[in-house]
Amino acid sequence: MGGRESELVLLDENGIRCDGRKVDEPRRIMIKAGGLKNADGSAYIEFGDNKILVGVFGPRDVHPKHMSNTDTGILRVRYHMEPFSVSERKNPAPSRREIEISKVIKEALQPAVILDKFPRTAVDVFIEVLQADGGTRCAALSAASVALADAGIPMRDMVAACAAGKVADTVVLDVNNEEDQAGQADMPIGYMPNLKKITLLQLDGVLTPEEYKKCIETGIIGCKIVYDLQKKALHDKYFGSGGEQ
Amino acid sequence: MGGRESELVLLDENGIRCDGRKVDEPRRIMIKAGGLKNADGSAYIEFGDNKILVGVFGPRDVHPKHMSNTDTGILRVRYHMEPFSVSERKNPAPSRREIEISKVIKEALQPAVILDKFPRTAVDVFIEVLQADGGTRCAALSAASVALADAGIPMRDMVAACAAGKVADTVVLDVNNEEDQAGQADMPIGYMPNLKKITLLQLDGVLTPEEYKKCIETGIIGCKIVYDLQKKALHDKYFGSGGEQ
Amino acid sequence: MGGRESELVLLDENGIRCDGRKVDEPRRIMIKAGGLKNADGSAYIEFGDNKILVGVFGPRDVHPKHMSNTDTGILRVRYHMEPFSVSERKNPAPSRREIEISKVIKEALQPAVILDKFPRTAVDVFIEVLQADGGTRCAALSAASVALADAGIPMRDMVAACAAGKVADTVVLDVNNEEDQAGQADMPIGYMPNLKKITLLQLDGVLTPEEYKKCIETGIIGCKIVYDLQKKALHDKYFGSGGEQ
Amino acid sequence: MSSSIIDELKKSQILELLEQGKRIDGRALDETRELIIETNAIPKANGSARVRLGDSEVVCGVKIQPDRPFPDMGDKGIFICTAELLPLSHPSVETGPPGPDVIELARVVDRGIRESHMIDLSQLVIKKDKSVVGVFADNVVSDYDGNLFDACAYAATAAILSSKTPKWELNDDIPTLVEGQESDVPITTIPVSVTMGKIGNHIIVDPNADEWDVMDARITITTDSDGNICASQKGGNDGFSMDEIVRCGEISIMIGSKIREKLKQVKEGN
Amino acid sequence: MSSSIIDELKKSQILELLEQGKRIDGRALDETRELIIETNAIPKANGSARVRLGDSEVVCGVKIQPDRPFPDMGDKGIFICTAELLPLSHPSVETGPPGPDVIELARVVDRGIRESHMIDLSQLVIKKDKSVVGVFADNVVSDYDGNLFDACAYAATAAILSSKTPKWELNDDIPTLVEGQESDVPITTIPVSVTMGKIGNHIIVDPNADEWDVMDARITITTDSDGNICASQKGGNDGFSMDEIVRCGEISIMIGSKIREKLKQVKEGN
Amino acid sequence: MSSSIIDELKKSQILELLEQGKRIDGRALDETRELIIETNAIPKANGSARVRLGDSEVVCGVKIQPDRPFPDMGDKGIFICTAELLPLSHPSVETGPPGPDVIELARVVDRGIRESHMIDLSQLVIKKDKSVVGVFADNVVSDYDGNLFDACAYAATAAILSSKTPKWELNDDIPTLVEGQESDVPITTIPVSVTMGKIGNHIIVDPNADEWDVMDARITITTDSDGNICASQKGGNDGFSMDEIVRCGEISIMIGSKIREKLKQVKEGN
Repeated sequence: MGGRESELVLLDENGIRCDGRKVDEPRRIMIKAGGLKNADGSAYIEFGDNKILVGVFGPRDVHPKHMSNTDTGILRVRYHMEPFSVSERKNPAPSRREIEISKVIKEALQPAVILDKFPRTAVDVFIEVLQADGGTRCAALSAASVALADAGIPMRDMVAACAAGKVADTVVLDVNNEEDQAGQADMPIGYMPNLKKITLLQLDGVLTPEEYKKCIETGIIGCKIVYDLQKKALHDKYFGSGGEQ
Repeated sequence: MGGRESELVLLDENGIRCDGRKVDEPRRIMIKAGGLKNADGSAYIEFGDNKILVGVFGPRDVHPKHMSNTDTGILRVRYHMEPFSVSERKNPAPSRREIEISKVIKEALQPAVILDKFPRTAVDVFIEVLQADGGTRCAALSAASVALADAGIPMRDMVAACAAGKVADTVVLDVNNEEDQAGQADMPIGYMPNLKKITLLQLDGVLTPEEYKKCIETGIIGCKIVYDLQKKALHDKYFGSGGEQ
Repeated sequence: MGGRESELVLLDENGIRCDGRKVDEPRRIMIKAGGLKNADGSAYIEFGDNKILVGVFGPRDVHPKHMSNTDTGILRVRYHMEPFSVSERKNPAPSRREIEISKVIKEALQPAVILDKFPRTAVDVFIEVLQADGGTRCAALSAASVALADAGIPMRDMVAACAAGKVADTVVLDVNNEEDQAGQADMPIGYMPNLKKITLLQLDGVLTPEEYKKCIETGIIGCKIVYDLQKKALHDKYFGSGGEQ
Repeated sequence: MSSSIIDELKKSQILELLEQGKRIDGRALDETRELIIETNAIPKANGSARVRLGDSEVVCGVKIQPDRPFPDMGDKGIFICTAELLPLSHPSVETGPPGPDVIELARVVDRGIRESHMIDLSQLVIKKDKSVVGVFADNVVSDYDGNLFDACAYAATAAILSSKTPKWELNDDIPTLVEGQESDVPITTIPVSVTMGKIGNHIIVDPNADEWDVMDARITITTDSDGNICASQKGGNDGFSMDEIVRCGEISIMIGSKIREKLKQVKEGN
Repeated sequence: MSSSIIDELKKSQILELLEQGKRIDGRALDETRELIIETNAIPKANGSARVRLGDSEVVCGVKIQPDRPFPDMGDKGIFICTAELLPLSHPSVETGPPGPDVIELARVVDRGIRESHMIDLSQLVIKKDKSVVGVFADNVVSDYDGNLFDACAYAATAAILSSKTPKWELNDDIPTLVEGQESDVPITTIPVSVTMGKIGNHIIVDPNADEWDVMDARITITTDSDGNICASQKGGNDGFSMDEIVRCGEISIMIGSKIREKLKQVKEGN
Repeated sequence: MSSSIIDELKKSQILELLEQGKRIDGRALDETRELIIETNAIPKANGSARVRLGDSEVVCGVKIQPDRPFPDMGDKGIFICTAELLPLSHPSVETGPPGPDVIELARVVDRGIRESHMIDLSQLVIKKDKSVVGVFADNVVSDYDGNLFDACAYAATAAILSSKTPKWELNDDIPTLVEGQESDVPITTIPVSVTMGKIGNHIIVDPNADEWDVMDARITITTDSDGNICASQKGGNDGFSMDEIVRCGEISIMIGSKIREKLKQVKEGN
């Protein structure tokens, strides 16, 4: 029923996952607002072994001009992986996968940003995956929200993101790379906690209708954990760090 | 002298060709005018096992503008094969062959269309080869003429097209794929029956001067057969179908 | 220390190199000004077995316009090798090496040309390597200077170019292809003899500080030899040939 | 495919109708347009289908040919599904490399079929690690009227169901055709994609071109023959509430089972 | 290469002269421009020629090297002929990927030689199905003055006639050069391309740049040593009557036999 | 990265300061900016470094994997070094294929390391002529503040020094990883690149972004552990006198030996 075989023990008898986590436990997450000198806003996230840098420019003029919109500013997103970010060295040309993820992240951020005060301009979000470990799109989306806020772009809400999935017939939070390869389903979710809106949702893998619902609920719990860390990152930058940095 | 060896009996003792046709007999031809909802004009042709769809847009604005002509409308043609149209799956990028055929068909249609009333505009002809079986350029050109007429583009004449060729030392009408591969010469011809002008002519393969002349005469006979079917297709669409559809 | 093994005798006991030259002797050089009918200026050089054609157009309008400069004319250079110019047939797409050499030659010519009287225009230098034999960039740069002069572009000085290098632990003038492959260092130099300025300098290979200095001195001597031939080529074209053509 | 003022007017009109429970073309909110499936449209391909969903039309041709396996996947055949908008399908389509919209379309259609494990790829191995069978399903859109996700998915699924695969053997490391040994492609389930649009607070199934131009967000959900959900993709510039997402799942199961009956007929007719 | 008003004036002038049986450069209607062929222009290539036809100039270099055969063509060597307009050949030439005009030029020149079976490719096999000899004739245009079809065709033909092919043997599946075993490329016939333009009702041979800019249509016809016709391509935005096409065939045979004598000298000089 | 009037003013100011022996950021003319090297920034790569030179920041990741040797180089491993400006590094950076500036940057950084013979490539052969080890050092620039030549060169050198190479054996012609056999990359020397700018008659070391925008010419000189010069590249739209070039050589040896001490610490820490 969609499961794939593996020698890896994905979930042991004590409910502990292959990397030592509980089913409802995300990987280690560290978010930092700012950091880049030339970008108008930036953020850096470590999410498990993912390491992702985001820089934001704008609102700024659009080239070529016919791409601009006279009614509103536009949002543009590029998701890009470094050649050394994955186990087999990646060809530098943008892959179809990167183009699709760029679009999915753009549409997940769009409901959060308020650009109608900036007609004819663009806000550019550049996402650079330095090291990938499963779940890059969620980590990237979470960091992009922080970078947009750091750039002073008006926002309705933050977009926080986390995946849920199915591993060893169990719904778990935040599927890692091994679990994604060997597991049964992966459902990345992007969520605006205050507006209670799901703005990113994908699913690869087979779920019963009940598991489908449980995955969404689980993912949203993860998004709320991420949201607290996003707020903390911005707070640390603008009002001084009180704790881990 | 240019012939290629083959186990195939290209022409038997009764003058019958490998697909059962006589030397002066074209393959089965079915032309339909219209069919596409969004295109300004369209046509569909089955010519032997060729299946080709043509859509026409225009006269319409030209982008980029510097490609337009202030004195006349311009004609643009794209000939394109689907990945599944040939025996080995085709790479989707346009091949040099497709670019050349696009140009040859454009120049074959140009004398037929009257675009000087539409300066600064373009008429776009999009040819899609769904299934290829030898002689696609003739079938495509014939269908493109019908699609242009269906789009209401003013025309001096129709362009009808058919190939002649040399198979088993004999001049024959409408070379099919097997005959082209194993045969001695293939001469696609595009012809305006009322203006008596040859607007497309290519030749691959060796012909004596006499055979060269005979091929042209034979091809023109084929073009006239096609022309009647083009007229019938337009008549069927605009004045109701009286027969086969 | 950077030397590479070779069965070739690069320098024999009499100080004679693999192609019969002495250490301070350049290869046979023939420069001709003009020759192309359509170009505004042109030159042809044979430098050893290098055969290089250069054509210059301009000052002329720049497309696209946003590439132009309202204060001055711009110089553009394309260095290009024919598919048959090297031992293994070259792919026609411009290589990264060709792009880099184009830039290096452009920057070597820039101090020589006076384009501030021609704002919004470009001078295009097209370099075509018909046959390559080591040292193409120096030969190309030398021919490009002559072609610019032939096109009537105002110039502060000619740029003459020649390489020095290290072969068999000895500093030599004008490294040929075999010496470059098997040798220890190659240093192409471009030089304006009247302004005494080095406008091109590259180095691949290991040199002691003393050898580094000696290479520069040796290369400049070569540049002066080339300079005399450049002047002769222009003189021959404009005031009649007195000798070898 | 839009011009903002006309879109605004169109959106008002569509929204007004939806408030009354009506759609611009008279359908119920959870009603799909007429689906016509014609298989064997490209007889020289290994399988093919021409699908009309409302006024959207797609031709899918399947080519089956030997290929090298992907690294670390030496015990599996290859499946690749593409989608292309032909320039004759709509005046706004441009030639040239596909843009992000078309890339997303192709990848979502591909994943819906791939993640359902429709084709048992383990049966498509000529020699492990050396040579496998590749199934290439290429969709071309010949007429556009909204919702291409489902039109392409149905065309690809029908084309695969109608396909016959030749047999190859390795001779001297070269795959060689074994004549007269065609068989069905090994099928484990029939995936059905259902695409829903959100306009205001309304969820509509199978949006046509007018609805597509003005909708706030969309979601495509693919279900398999067991009534499970096997792939999903949210798109568009707004979001869904959790309840909406759950409801979309239910709709996709319900609609999916109806469409699946139509696709089964292709299989049985094969 | 045109500006419409000047072209109109030029066309009137050219047409007026043609009505009097004259051409703008003084030639007879069926007269080609002076043809200068210099072989061995690129000594390090396996063969080469520099050709000047009027003021059009082309350099062709032939590289001969081992290659893999095309699928299903394991008993034939490879022949590929290309053509490129160097940007220094005319101010209007742009760098970048070739446009349709240049692609057509290259393909017509290639087909003229290929369809004549000039090179006996069956003699260029190192090991059947594994390794064959490839003959690559690359034309670069260094000066433009109309009719490049013939200038490139003559350059390629002369370069091939002047070529020597090395010999290779397969060692451990790798083609290895056998030193000192060069031989002529196996030649069966000498193809000659003749390009004619139509201006009004006049057929002119070998149009120069002014004629090229204003002509209504053109046709290129290639003949072989037996006086047969082996390739043809019509171009341009008008058509030919059947009689004109037949007459063009006759002209191409007549002119072709004259040019062939020049090319034979290359062969004999080799 | 320039606007001509502002550049003119900036240049006047920088030049005026230089006449007084001062630089705009307070450094001595032959003083480099602070260099911070952090290795193991990308733990999943085989080696990596994040380097900050002033406010320029570069991340270099090294991937080591089996590859085919280059033709005629069957007894040598492969080394390739690239450089890319990420669009987040500066508002003027555009996405898409690299322009001439970035291509030159990458090639100069590559040659500095390659020509020093830093890596003993003869030790990176799995099986002669069949399979070798490839070392790929990819630099990405995440913040721009002038002189990237040296920032990338230091990042690549540090990343290589920090790298461990796995071991492979050929099994059935396929390179197979031998577990637990990692070793250092074989290092023969430590190359150090020093880039100098010329503004007026002044030579400055390690130009920052303001200086880079206005300088007349530049030169990059790479030295090895023996104090020899192994690579050089002049750039920019003006020239150098012979004396200046010789002096730049001396400066590069002096500065190079200081930087080399920092890089040695990476090696020792490895």
